[in-house]
Amino acid sequence: MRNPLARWPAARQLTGRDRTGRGEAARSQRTIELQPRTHQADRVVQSICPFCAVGCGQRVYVQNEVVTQIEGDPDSPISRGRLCPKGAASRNLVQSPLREYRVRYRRPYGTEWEDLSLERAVDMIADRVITARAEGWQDHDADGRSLNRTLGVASLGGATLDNEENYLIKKLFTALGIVQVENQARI
Amino acid sequence: MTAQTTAEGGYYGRPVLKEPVWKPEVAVYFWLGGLAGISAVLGFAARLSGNDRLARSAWFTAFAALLPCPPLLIVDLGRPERFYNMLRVLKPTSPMSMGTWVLTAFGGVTAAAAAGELLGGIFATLGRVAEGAAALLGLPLATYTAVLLADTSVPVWHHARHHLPFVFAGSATASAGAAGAILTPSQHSRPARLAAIFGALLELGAAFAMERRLGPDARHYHEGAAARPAQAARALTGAGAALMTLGGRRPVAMAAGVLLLAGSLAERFAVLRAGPSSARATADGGTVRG
Amino acid sequence: MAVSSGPPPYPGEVLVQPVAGDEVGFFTDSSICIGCKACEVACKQWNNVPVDDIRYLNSSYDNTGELSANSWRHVSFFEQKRDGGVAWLMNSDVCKHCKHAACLDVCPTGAIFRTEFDTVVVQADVCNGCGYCIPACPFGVLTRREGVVDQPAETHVAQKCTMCYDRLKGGDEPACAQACPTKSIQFGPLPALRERAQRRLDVLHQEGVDSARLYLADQSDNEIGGAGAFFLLLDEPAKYRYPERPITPTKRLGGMWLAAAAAAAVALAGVGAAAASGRR
Amino acid sequence: MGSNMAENHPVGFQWVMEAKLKGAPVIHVDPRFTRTSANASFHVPIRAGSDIAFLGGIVHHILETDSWFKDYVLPYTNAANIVGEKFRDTEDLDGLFSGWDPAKEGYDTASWQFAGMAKANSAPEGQGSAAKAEPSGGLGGGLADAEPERDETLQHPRCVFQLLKRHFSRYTPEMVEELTGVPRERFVQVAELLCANSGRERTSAIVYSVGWTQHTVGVQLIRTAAIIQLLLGNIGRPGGGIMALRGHASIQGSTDIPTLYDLLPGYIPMPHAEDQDLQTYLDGHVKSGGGWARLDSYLISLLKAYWGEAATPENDMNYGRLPRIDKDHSTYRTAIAMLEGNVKGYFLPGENPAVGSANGKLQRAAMAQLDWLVVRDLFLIESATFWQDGPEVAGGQTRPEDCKTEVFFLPAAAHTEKSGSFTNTQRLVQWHHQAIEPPGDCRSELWFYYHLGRVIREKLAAAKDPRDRGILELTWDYGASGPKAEPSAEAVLREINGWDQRGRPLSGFAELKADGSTACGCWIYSGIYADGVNQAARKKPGSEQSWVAPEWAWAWPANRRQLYNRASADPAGNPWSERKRYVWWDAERAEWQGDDVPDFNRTKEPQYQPGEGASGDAALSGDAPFIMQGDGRGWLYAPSAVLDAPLPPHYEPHESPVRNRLYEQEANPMREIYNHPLNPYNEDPEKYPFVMTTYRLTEHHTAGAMSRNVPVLSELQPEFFCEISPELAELRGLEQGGYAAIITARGRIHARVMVTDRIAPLQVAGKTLHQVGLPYHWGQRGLTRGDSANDAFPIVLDPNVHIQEVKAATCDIRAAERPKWP
Repeated sequence: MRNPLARWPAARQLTGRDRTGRGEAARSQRTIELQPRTHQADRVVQSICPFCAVGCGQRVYVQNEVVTQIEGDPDSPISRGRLCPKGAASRNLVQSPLREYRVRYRRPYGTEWEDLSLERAVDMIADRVITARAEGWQDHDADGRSLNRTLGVASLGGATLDNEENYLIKKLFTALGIVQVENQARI
Repeated sequence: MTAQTTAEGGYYGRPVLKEPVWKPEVAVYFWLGGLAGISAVLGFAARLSGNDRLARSAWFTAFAALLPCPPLLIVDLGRPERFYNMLRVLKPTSPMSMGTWVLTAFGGVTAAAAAGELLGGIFATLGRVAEGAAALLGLPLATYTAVLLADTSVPVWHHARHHLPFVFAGSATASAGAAGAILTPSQHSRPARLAAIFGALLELGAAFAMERRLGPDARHYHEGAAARPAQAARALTGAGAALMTLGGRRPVAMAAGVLLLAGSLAERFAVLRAGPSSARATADGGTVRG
Repeated sequence: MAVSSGPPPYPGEVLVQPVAGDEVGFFTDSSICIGCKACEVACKQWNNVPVDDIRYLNSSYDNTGELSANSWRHVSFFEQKRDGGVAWLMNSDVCKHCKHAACLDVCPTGAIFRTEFDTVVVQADVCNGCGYCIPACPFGVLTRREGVVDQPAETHVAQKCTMCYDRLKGGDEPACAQACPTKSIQFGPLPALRERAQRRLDVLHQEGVDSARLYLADQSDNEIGGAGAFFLLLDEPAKYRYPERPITPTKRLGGMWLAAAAAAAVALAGVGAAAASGRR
Repeated sequence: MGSNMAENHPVGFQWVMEAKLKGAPVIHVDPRFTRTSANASFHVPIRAGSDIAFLGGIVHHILETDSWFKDYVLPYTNAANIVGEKFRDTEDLDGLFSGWDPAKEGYDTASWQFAGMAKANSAPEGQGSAAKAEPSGGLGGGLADAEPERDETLQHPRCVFQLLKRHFSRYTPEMVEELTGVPRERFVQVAELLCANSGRERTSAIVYSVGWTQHTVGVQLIRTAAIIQLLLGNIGRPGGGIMALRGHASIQGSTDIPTLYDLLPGYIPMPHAEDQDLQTYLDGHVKSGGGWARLDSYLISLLKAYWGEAATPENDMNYGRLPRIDKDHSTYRTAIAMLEGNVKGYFLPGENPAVGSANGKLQRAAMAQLDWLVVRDLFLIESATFWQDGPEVAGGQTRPEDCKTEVFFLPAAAHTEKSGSFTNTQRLVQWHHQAIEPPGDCRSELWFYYHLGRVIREKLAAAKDPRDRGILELTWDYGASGPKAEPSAEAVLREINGWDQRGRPLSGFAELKADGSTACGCWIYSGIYADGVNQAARKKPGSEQSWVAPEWAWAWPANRRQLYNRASADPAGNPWSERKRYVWWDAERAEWQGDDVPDFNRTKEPQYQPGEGASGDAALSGDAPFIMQGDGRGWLYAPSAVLDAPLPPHYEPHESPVRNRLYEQEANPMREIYNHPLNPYNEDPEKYPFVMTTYRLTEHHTAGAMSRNVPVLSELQPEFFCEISPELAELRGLEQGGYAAIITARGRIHARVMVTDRIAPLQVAGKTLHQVGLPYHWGQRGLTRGDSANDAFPIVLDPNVHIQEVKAATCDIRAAERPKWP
């Protein structure tokens, strides 16, 4: 397109096949160069939809370390590339404007959230687990049978956690004697 | 009680068509474009007939009416800064595209004509040629706007597609004649007055025929947003035309001219406003017909 | 050339892939639509169509309402009492990509153009928001995108379904068709889709679903010259916000210009006669 | 039934739609006409909470019309077993079975056992000092060593078949109509279709979801379905089965590798206070026959996975480090314990009980009694902000400055920001790969719990208390690496899979040993890392494989895609029909063959009979497909493993406007009631005359965190509404699009009114019964806000699994002003 006139669609109309200016002559440069953004992705990662338990395959497209598209994975024999509205909304989920990216802390009787570093939060939680565990500790029952447990701490987990995550939760809490470990699966 | 508004009103009473989004500026443009276009015709006709005084007022009117047109059109765009894209293509299928080109060309030749008038000499001759070209372009400028509206799916416009150009042509002629009558001393203004009366009769007659053609859809001129301008158009144009027949004296002609100009503007408002009402009334899906 | 994923859901039907130069489109079979709205979301996600207004519409499960610049797919829902029971009809509406497209004809900037896939696309970078296409469309598909601030480049311009033009160029099927869980939305070469739709209709009629009909599958009942998106409906078109007999206003443009010319001639004659009479 | 598959599992529903297009009748039984009903062959409106009556009617129909699959039922089920003479049915005791102990509010199941047998050794009763018996983990039914008496002619009056007949004898079409509101013709049509589409040539599937589990009779409901499917020969066969459509990405995984109080990984029961040492535990739980006979190797391998070198035969494999349970520690019981001030700290990783659990008000009040609360989520959910903007704060009953709870909100990583596996509803373990690094403070649960454990271990490192030995001896090294020190999920998966003494990944649970030479974090998942390969991450395209697609991901156990698929062949090992062939005995190669991995000992011939004293798999004959059952048979009659009935009776929901027409006993006698001022029940049916039920919408996800915070979903269903019939609207003066208050003893919630013919009034017991539908996705936060439907429901639970009854309760409904929330 060295000839500037050739960039003018009206001129292309007169010189090309598209006389009425309703087809190729009317295209803008952007239109001519348009490609699906998925083709510019740095990588495509196979994933699984985080919503219901059908387990539809997803493809996650990443460009410049940003997820640019999540769509159905045609390879999946479960879903054959299809997604429901929730699955199709996965990118909107992980990039929701309402998502929180920082630790929030609310002190007892506080009226507002406060900032807290992640490291400090984990440290404080560890202290509290140790204390609450001790407070609720039950070595034996009334009959002298070993209970080896605490009722001071409880957990209720969602069912969008990975198996590996559940495994660690159960392992850690069991080793700490925490028995009130529950899950959405009960609900 | 239940949600089945679908049974009687199509889909929850939702119109099939979307309402046109054009703002009042567009009605003013339609009016000014018509005024400018037919004024050019009047100016050229007056020139040919040797009525230079009338020709001068008519050309003044054409030029003055033309000036606000581009800004009015640009203001109505969603993206005014892209107005120049109107000249990207030359689309015979798009009345708006054709109209834009006509308006552009009309602007050019009208400016040339004005320059000729001012500069004189050799330029005066060129100005005469430009006047001829402007008069030729003035005709489509005054009528393409009717095609623009007719070339939509809005029933009240599309079904009136053979009448609207006459309404617009009549209205434009009435307004151009009226302007001429106002700006020209009585002894020179008779053609303008006659043109005004002719235009008014054409407008009123065409509008009457249009409503008959529209049948039930004509209700959009009698109720809703278009009703008042439509009434005003009929009344102003009728009164203006009647008064213009007595226009031998200039104050009378001026009063009649003002009435006719107002009537012409009201007509454009009436037609423009009838569109959204008509689009809204397409909920049952059956009223959109060829 | 874009490919369509997944087999058609009907027994005995095979997947037909488009080849270069084919006109492609959508066949939307409302008789197998489950009303999940995956099409709406997949479309929004792919095309970055904004969420403009979160409000309850009081119309069954439909809170989208209609197609617009911010809704390129729209699933309609309506409930009916039928044979003592109840029916709930759902259908995913979309731009029809008319073969004779009024919006495209009237567009003064060339923003709307016909692609190599025979689809109709608005170029958001060209459109100046003149609004002409809005009343031109016989299906009320187009509006201008207003009131959305996060994508300023694409506001105040007309927007509608592009049939995922970029995806088609890259060889991918449109996002809605890919997502559709039941393949109510089927993408492919139009002639094959039309034949498939006819067979599907025959099956439904054999099953006694007399209300089933095809809409826009051929040119007999409309002037749009055939559609790039056609439908199998289970009730009359009006129930789905469709015109019974859609028109293409530009088909009659010649007549309109003639009328304008005649009107201009009358005006010319009138003015000329007036001028001549004034010579006295 | 009990499922709204098109709406809640739309992509799974593609297979139902294709089956329908191929001619399969699809029947939807549901209180509401939903998007599933709209796409079914037909819809059967039913009174919420009357499903057992409906299913019992089908059992009655099958037996009455002799439509049961004799060649299947006789060998594969316990139909011929003879029950002990002390057994009394609900027909004898007006809704109770023999063994009822009013004081314990539970059954002594001794009289439920088969003749000629001791008590089933897995029977859970008598476990410790709990007021009520606890179910025994996930163990299938076990039987004592002796063979029960059988009558292969099925004529013995006390044989299971005859008991079944008698038990359901009054579940006639007329009674079904009385109880469920389903016209008898419609009901018979369903029953006939089901029978016509079952047998050698055809199979039928039953699909359920929480529409069945969320009842005080949830387990019995599913039991009834199991009886139907066993009688019709629809279990273990392609196109058959009972499919639980689960609602969350890895909710199946959450029970397999459980975060549940009563289970260890792989459905191993949590040790009870009675089980003081390993031997006592094993003596109490190991079955002589079937897959559970090897529980010792599963448990000991788990202990080795937990404690590695520290678990030795000398210290009982560290069994003593496991905490013991002695009563219900389920989530609702824990909420009550919180109210009583007995719980100090609470973790909520990805869960929102303030909205998602029954009686939200009680949940919020309970959390307000905690010392501290840790919420991990993508969004600031209602359970994190109840102190700030909960309904009680908005309503002025409490103030933020009065709430003592210290709250930590830690942002979580999304599924795209971490690797790991989800187990879907069909036991398919599918790996999802990390796409990008989690932003900001967002971290995976793996990261959080790993580092929490690491820090706790560091802090306790110097501790001398014996109780800290368990945490300190724990193996806790998962290759945390990278800028964020993220543990490796694959390392965890390797541990779940297990290894032998040389560290070689196990190829399957068959390799597990009870001598401490193998370690395995979850025996049913063993093989998922066979050959050192992450089998869950296999992504061979479905189009390049057989229809079973065995090379896509990995299914437990042993990559078997359909459980008990030995039943797809007849006792002699031949397919029941060519049309329905799936797994069969290949006599030439002397092994089981098929489209799927046989869920059976591959080389056990169909004619095999166990010898005297055989145990484990060897104790099961070659025609016993149900290999996890102690006797290898499908249980029409369940003498153990369920607490509240060996045969399912229809009980009314805890709150019901209708009296039980079948028995004097109104509701499940063992249902769990929590009398607490914050948990009042509707007592007067006159005052609360309507039935209400909760459900989900396609456009939202469960308690809403993952959809109300997502713009493209919020706009699709932007307001909490209730669905009512035009008749009820007329009765109460409610207007389409107006607002209503749903009134219960728990208080009022407000909803937009959707008047629709899709929720028709029913004729039940001669009266018109109105139902109110309530989607439960809304809460006080997000892009679309509204009252939470769960605030209207009380806590009352199924005794077997402690799941709440939110699918049927009573209410009143009145016109109301526009509420403050939306």
